[in-house]
Formats: sequence, structure tokens, C-alpha cells
Amino acid sequence: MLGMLQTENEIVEDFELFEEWDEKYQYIIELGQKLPALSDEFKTDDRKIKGCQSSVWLHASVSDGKIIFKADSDSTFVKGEIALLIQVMSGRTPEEIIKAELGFIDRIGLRQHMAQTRANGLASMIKQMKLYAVGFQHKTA
Amino acid sequence: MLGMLQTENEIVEDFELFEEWDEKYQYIIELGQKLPALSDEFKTDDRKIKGCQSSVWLHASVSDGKIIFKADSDSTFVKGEIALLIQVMSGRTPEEIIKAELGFIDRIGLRQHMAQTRANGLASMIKQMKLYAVGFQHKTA
Amino acid sequence: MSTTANTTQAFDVVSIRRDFPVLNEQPYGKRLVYFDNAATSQKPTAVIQALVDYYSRYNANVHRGVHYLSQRASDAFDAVRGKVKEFIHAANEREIIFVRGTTEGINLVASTYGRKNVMAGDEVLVSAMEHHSNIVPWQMLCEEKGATLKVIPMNDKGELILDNIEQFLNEKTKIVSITHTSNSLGTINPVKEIIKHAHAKGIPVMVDGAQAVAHGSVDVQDIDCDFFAFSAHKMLGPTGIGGLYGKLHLLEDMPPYQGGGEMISSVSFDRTTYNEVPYKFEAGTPNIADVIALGAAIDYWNNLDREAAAKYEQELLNYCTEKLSVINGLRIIGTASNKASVISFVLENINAMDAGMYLDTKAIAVRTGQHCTEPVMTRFCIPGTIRASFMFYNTKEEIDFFVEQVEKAISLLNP
Amino acid sequence: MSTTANTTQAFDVVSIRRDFPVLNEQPYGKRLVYFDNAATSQKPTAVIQALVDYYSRYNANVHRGVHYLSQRASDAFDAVRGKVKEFIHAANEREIIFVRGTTEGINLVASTYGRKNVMAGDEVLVSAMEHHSNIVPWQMLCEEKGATLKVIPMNDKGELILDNIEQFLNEKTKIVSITHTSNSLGTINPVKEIIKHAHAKGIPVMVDGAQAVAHGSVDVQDIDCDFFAFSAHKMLGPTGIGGLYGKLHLLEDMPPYQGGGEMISSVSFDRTTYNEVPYKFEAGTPNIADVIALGAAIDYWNNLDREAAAKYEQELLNYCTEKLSVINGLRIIGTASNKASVISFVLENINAMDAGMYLDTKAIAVRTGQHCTEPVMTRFCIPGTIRASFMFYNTKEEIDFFVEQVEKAISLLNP
Ligand SMILES: Cc1ncc(COP(=O)(O)O)c(C=O)c1O
Ligand SMILES: Cc1ncc(COP(=O)(O)O)c(C=O)c1O
Repeated sequence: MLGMLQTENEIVEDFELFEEWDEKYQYIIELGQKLPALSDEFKTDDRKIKGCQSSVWLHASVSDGKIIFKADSDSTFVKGEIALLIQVMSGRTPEEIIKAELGFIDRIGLRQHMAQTRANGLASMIKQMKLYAVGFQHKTA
Repeated sequence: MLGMLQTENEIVEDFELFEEWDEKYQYIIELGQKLPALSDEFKTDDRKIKGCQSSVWLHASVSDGKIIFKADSDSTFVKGEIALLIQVMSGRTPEEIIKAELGFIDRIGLRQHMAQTRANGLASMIKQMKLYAVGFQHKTA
Repeated sequence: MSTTANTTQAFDVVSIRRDFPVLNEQPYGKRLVYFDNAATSQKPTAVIQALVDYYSRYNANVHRGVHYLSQRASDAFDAVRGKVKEFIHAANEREIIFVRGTTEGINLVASTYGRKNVMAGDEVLVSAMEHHSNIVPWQMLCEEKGATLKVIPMNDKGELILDNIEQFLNEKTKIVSITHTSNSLGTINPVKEIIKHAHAKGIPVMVDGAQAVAHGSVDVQDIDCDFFAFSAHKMLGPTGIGGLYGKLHLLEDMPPYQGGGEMISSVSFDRTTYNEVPYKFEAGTPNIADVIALGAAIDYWNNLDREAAAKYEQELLNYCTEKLSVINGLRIIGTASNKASVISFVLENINAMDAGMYLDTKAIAVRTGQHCTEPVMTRFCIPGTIRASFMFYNTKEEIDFFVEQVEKAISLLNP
Repeated sequence: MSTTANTTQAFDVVSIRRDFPVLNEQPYGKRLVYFDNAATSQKPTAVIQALVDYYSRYNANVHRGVHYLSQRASDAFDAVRGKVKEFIHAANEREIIFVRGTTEGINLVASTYGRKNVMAGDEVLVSAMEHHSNIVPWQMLCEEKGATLKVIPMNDKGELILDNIEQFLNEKTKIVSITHTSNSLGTINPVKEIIKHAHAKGIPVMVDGAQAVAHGSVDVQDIDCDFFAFSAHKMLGPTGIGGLYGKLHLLEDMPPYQGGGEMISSVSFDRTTYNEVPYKFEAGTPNIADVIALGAAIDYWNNLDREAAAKYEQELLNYCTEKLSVINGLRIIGTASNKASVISFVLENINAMDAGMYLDTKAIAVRTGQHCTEPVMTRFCIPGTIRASFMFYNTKEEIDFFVEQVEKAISLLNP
């Protein structure tokens, strides 16, 4: 498995293929469509992050000291965003996740197409992932 | 005594000498300074017309079926305006006063230098004069 | 540009569009298609220019000022009250109160008339299709007073069910507040009829006119409403200003709203007397520039052939409705027989925001979500809709492109 | 132009004046001298241009919109909250609520914090030099609740008498609301000191910052006030918008203000939950354009050498005060040792409006009357004053001309 920064760099390279917002959008939709659905048993309220116009369910588990994230959303676009986050964050140690700066989000130029209010949705997801990591860190410590 | 319209025309002619607002202003101030003061006994609350930044006391009496107006104000400019109204309205029959259209006010070009709120002060004075006339008409009828 | 549709002859939309500078914008290098008019309308140059003129030529605080700028500003400001009066056909310009917008207008009535007249055990009546701004102020009032909020239901087409309206109008009902036109469904309600029923029982009616003012003419005397609120920003005017109409005898009986400058006639620490209507309800320095710009918006309406514009908007509505109706998996929400140029719809298995974002990549501006009418969404068991709303500066060509892109969105987003 | 006075070297007023288009106006063909800045300031081109840009390039309703225009508008709108926070040195941008102006800010606090915390028998403390907007809302609250309004008196110079302030701060006092700077006397109050006294007894303090924001810098954390309200129109910004600062823990405890869109997080007819601070207090479509233009005004302040501007204004104040002081029959009202650039005066035996109108004929804009501080006039036993108030774009040459014309007014109007 590639390091976190390397994974981010790969994503940025992928996105460099697309100049236009509609191309980026379609690519994210494709990622969203490919993300495996979360089984209904995990779609519980305590796993729900309520956004403005869509909801996200985020599930985390630990295996070998690494955190595995799985997630779902009623929005395919949001699922695509999640897919990117999972690509970078899942399978990492709690320490890595807590320290993650996720510079790729700015570098793929998504923010410029989303008002701060929508970008906040992404921020909540990241925050939730980090909270899980902090939780697991305490459990394992 | 000249008819009402003739008096108005004379006033308009006087004002035609002045092109500028400062000249008109000074002329009205002069008129105000020349208007005899109302003796304090007449400066009662029931004779008071409260304006925005100045008060007017208006006194009316009848002699020979004609109404005589006397008035005063704490503003010299307002006294000047009153002087013009008295020139036109005082010494007339109630009927004349009630019918008066007072076109001279527009013709001397005062309104253009006064916001509607100030012009309303002039309107209140005219209204009060007409109310007196209606009152006397009923008394004499 | 597509030539499949010819715009109506009667209405010269090409020259109208030149009045709206924003229509030249090109998000992502693509021609803007602005179909979010129910959220806020675009502004003609005349309105923008009114702001520039005011601020660069005669900006001053109004009233009480004896100097030239203040007098020019006061006259321009005061004249707009008369323009609003004409625009909504009020009887007297003293019946017009300047407020921030519809929301503040409704809050003003709830917190003055409402607080004075609604008591424990009383009822306030609204409808199932109200905007949050015409629900929450009344809920807050009812909670404060121990009163109950009653709701006129609607049918599956999004029309109010008025068969048993009498049931809702009883001796406990202290005020009715109802939207003239629904922002999420497009439904135009028979407010005149509802008001007649309410008045027969002596109950006053407030009308939420936010959407109504933007499409054709409003006549508050004809419908005989007691209060009417609207926002300038939905009818070509600036943000931050709107009007509240109230019948004079009601306004005169109402306690003041906010306290401060302008709304008093004299102040001492012992005793303060309030100014007369409408000033009693307008505390503080008013939004002078935006009032003047609202006046410019009304001038624009007055120079427009409003009847032709309204007819043209109905054409756009019908044209788009027909085209959308044949799309598989698309369901229009709100199919009342009397509708304003607002189309809400859902796409089977497709999240509304995803579709809205797709359209955005093509520079088409629609709104998605609940449109501040969550109870309407609950009623139709949907999380939200995609809403396209038209103004007279939109075109059939834009609709052609829009419908084409909706189809593309469906094929892209279908799971 | 007169050369009797040299403008300060440190401050390039000539180039500053080019930023304010209205200063080129020529009422009655004469050069405008605008000395009515305490009523409202003039606007730099950058502020006017911000409005034009918004309305002609990205006008849209904010938040919840997924389309390009709405996103641009939302980002521009949201950024201003941070700018206001920096401008008044708040700790957190969630402490900034957008309101119509100072008057609405004070009313908001009176009707939420006040209604919740002030009860029968309690006291609210203001000062003898308050603007009506900082008197009437508290009077209305006191009347509703059966509380008492207490007043800190002032001396003949127009300074608050604080020797026995402790007496006014007792266990019944639930809130203090005091002006930072008096609009009719120019007095700058030692608000930090007053706040310290009040806080020692656990009493929160609201500061009326309407005049303070226009002259130099405000630091709400330094003075440690609990609430602070200001109007954009007095600090180079547009009419119809202003800010209310409140300490976060106080805002979070307060009931909502108006109900409607934006201020809720979910609505049903059974149960509505409110949004978080600051949105809880911002119902309805906000005044988007004017918020953005307020942001442009703050940018202008940030690019200005504010210290030099404030110093320059003090020079204008001192220069004019000296010149007026030697005029026979002229009495300055408000001679506090710490003053903003506001000079109120009366002329013996001359009506203030008459003098103001005379100055107007020379295109000099001053304000006359009570300046919405009737109790101040009562205190000084005068019907009103003539008030000249300066901003950093005024000049000593303008003051020379003004003083000359005041002398002419006296000789013309003396009985
Ligand atoms: C000291 C003071 N407080 C309050 C106000 C009221 O401000 P606004 O009218 O902008 O609400 C003003 C302005 O007139 C003022 O000078
Ligand atoms: C029907 C309806 N009522 C009320 C409102 C609220 O208007 P505003 O946000 O301008 O106060 C709106 C606009 O969103 C609306 O469409």
C-alpha cells in the first residue's frame, strides 16, 4: 500500500487529466457509483453525519492496528468524495489519520466549485474520521 | 386691497428678481424679521402648530366678515413664509380662504429647496388657516 | 443555439434580456441559464444604476435634514412609498411599511398584532404549503401565548383542500396567514375566496406575497387582505428591503415594533410618545438606498407590458412542463391547475443535489432541496426537489437546453 | 480655495477625497461641504462598485444553492462575517450577527436577552446622553416587564458623572446599555471603566457603537463589552446593514429573534428546531448585497492609515473648535475633554434650523435639531443645536469657509 502522501499525489495526478468542472464532476460521480454500498445494518443514526442536502453514514473498524473506513450517502457525488477520502485515509494507523493534512483536496480544485457551506460537509466527514481515530487510539493505548 | 390672485402674482413677480436659492432665502428672512411679533398672550398651546424643528402660533379674528390672521414662530424663516401667507390670506372672506389654491407657492420655487417633510409644515399652516375659515363660516352662517 | 422553439411574438425577450447584465455571465465559460428566480430574481440595469446614483450623488440621512442632499434623499425615499402603494393597489400610502423582506413583514405582524390579539387557547391558521417564514413566526407566537397552530391540508396535486374551510375558521381563530403562491409547488391559492370566508367570521387574513409580486399584478384591495408582505429581491429589486401592507385601522391599533429613531414623536426618560403610522413601525435609519432602488424596480415593472410578460411566463411554464412530463423516471411535484412559473420535480433513484450539481456544471442554475418548505416535502414523502423557476427574461431555447441536460443527468446518475 | 490653513502632511486628504464621488457634487452650483457625517458617512467608490459587481455579476440567493452564482454569492457573503470580526476584534466570527443597523441590534438584545432576563422590579441602566435608539427599546422592555429605567446623569460639559456609579449598579440591575460616543455632544465615554464596574457585580453591558466605529478602531475584547451594535452607513458602508456583536455564551443562551428561513435547522408543524448561532438570529433572506458592500467598506478601512486618519480628524475638531470659540453669541454644547469630531453649538437668539438653512444656501451640509437625543436637549435647556461632524475626507479649508458662513448667518439672522 502506498503512503498517504503518495496516494494523495496519485489522486491529484488523476485529476490533472480534467480541466473542466464537468469532467471532474463526472469522475467523482463514477467513483461514487463504484463505492460499495454500506449494508443497511450500519446505516444507523449514530453513524450518520447530517449535511445540508445529503446524509453520510460512516463506519469504522480496526484490523491490525489500522482503521478501515466504510461509508455511504444518499448522494452519489458525496459518495465520490467519500471514496477519495477512503482511498487516502482507510487502512492507516490512528496516528497517520490524526496527523493527515489532506492537501489534495485543495490541489484537485474541488473547493473552487463549492461554496463554503458545501465544503463544510467535507470538513465534517474529515472531522468524524479523525474523531474515530482518536477514539481508537485511546482504546488501543 | 388687491384680489387674492393679484396679490399672489405680485409675490411671484417679487421673487422673479431672485434666481438663486440664497437670494430667495434672504428675502424670506427679511420678511420674517419684518413680521410683527404676536403678543405672548396669544402664544397658547391651542394656537400652536407643531412642526419638525419649529413651532408656529396662529391667531385668527374676524372683522367685517373678513378674517385677520396674525402669527409668530421661533424660526425667522418660517415667519417669512407666514408673512407671505398672511399677505395672501389675511383680510379675506372665509369663502375666499376656503377656495384658495395658493398656486404662488409652487411658482416662487420654494418647494424645490425643501424636502416634502418641510413642505408639510407649510401645508399644515394652510390647513389650519382653512379650518379657521370653515369655523368662522359656520359661526357667521 | 437551438432553433427548435420560437419565442412568442408579443413579447420581445431579446431586448428585455439586454436590461439584465448578469445574463451575460459565463460560469465555466458556458452561457448562464438562470432558472433560480423563485429564490431571487436578477436586477435590471436601472435598479443597479439607482444605487450608484444615490451613493455617488445624493447620499444623506433622510428626514429632519435641512440640507440639499438630505432633501433630495428624503424626497426620493418618500416617493417610493407612493410607488409601492400603486404597485400593490393599496388605498393609502400610509398603509405601506418598509421592512427587510417578507420574513420581517410576517414577524412584525406576529409580534405586534399577534401578541396583542392571540391569547391562550386561541388558534392561528396557516396552510400545508407555507414557507418556513410563514410558519415559524406563528409557532413562536403560539408557543409564547399557549395558542395552537392549525393547518389547512392539501391534495396530491398540491392544492389546498378548502371544502371544509369553515371547520378551520371558528371563534378561536384569531388570524389566518396564507401564501398567495407556493415557492416550492407553484400553486396559486384562491386567496380572495379564503379571505371572504375568514372575513365572514370577522377573522383577519395575512397574505405571504413573496412569490406573487414577481409574477404579474397584485391588488390588495381586490383580494381584501388585511396584511400583505413581500420582498423586493424577488421582484427585480435589491436585497434587504421589502414592504408590509396593513389596513390603516389595524396598523393604528397595533403596538409599535422596534424602538428607536424615526418611530417616536417625542422622547423623555419619563414618557415617550410614538410617531404616527407608518413611522411607528420603522425604527432607526431606514435602508434608504434600497428603498430608492425598489422604486426603480417598480418603475421598471410599470414600463413593462406586464400582461404580456405574465402570459409569456405561462408559456414558458407550459412548454417546460410538457417537455419534462414525457421523461421517464421524472415526476413533477405540484400539478395544481393554477400555477406560477415554478416547476419542482424529482428523479427516480437520483439525489436532487447530484442532479443540481450536474446542471451547474453546464451553467444551469436551479435550486435543489426543500426550498424552506420542509412540511411540503414531508407531505409528499420526498427529501427534496429540483426546482426550475422562470422569469420573463428566460427563453424557450434555455428550456430546450435545460431539458436536454436533465436527460443527460438521468442517464449519468442512474444507478 | 483659501490657503489660510495647511492640511497635515501626514495625511493626504487630497487623494483620499478622490475616493468619494459625492464630494464632487455642486448643490446650487456651489462646492459641497459635507459636515453631516455623524448622520451618515459618504461612500468610497470601492463600496459602490461592490454593489454593482454583485448585482451585475453574481447576484443569487445564498446558502443551500449548488449553482455557481449562489456559491460565489455565499462565499462573498460568508467572508464578511470574518471581516467584521477582525474589524471590531471579536474572538469568534460566530459572535457576529447581521442586523439592519444599530437600532435593530439594540432591539434584538432588548427583545431576546432582555425579555428573558429582565423581570418586574428589575432595573435597566442607560446614560443621559443616549440616542433614542438606545432609550426606547429599553423603555418598551421596562414597560412590558414592570422594570425601571435608570439614567446615569452628566455634567455641564456633557461628561457622564461616574463618581457614584456603584449606586446605579445594584442587585436589581440586569443590563447596562451605554453609548461609546455621543452623536450630539461628541463625548467619548470611558466604556471600559464602566464595564469593569458592572462586571464586578456580574452585570452585562451593551455598547452602542454607532458613532464609535466611524472614528478609529474598536476592540470589543479590550473593552470587554457583552454586546456591541453598529451601523454600516456611518462607517463608509451602505444603508440597511449593520452588525451586532455578542459574547458567544450569551448568544447561545438567548431565545431566537425573528422566525423564518435560515434561522431553523428543521421545521414541522409539530416541532421546529433552531439553527445554531449566529444563524438563529438571522431569519429570512439576508441583505446579501449590502453585507458584501460592508465588506468592501472594511477593506477600505484596512487600506487606510487609520491612525493618521483619526489624528487628522482630531486636528479638524480642534481647529474648528478654536475658530468657533471666539465667535460672539456662539456656545458650544458638549465640551468633554475626550471628544470625537462632532461639534454641536447654539447661536444666541437664532433658531438652529434658520442657521442650518442659511448654511445650506452655501452648500454646507450640517444637521440641526435634536439629533434623536431629545433628553440631551432637555438637559441643556435648548430646543436643538447646529451640528457639524467631520470625517477624514474633510479639510481645514472647508472649516474656514464654514466658520466664515456661520459668522454671516449670525449677522443676517440676528434680530
Ligand atoms: C449614538 C447613536 N446610536 C444609535 C444610532 C442609530 O443608528 P441607526 O439609525 O443606523 O440604527 C445613531 C445614529 O443615528 C447614533 O448616532
Ligand atoms: C412563499 C415565500 N414566503 C416567504 C419567503 C421569505 O422571503 P424572504 O427570505 O425574502 O424574507 C419566500 C422566499 O424565500 C417565499 O418564497
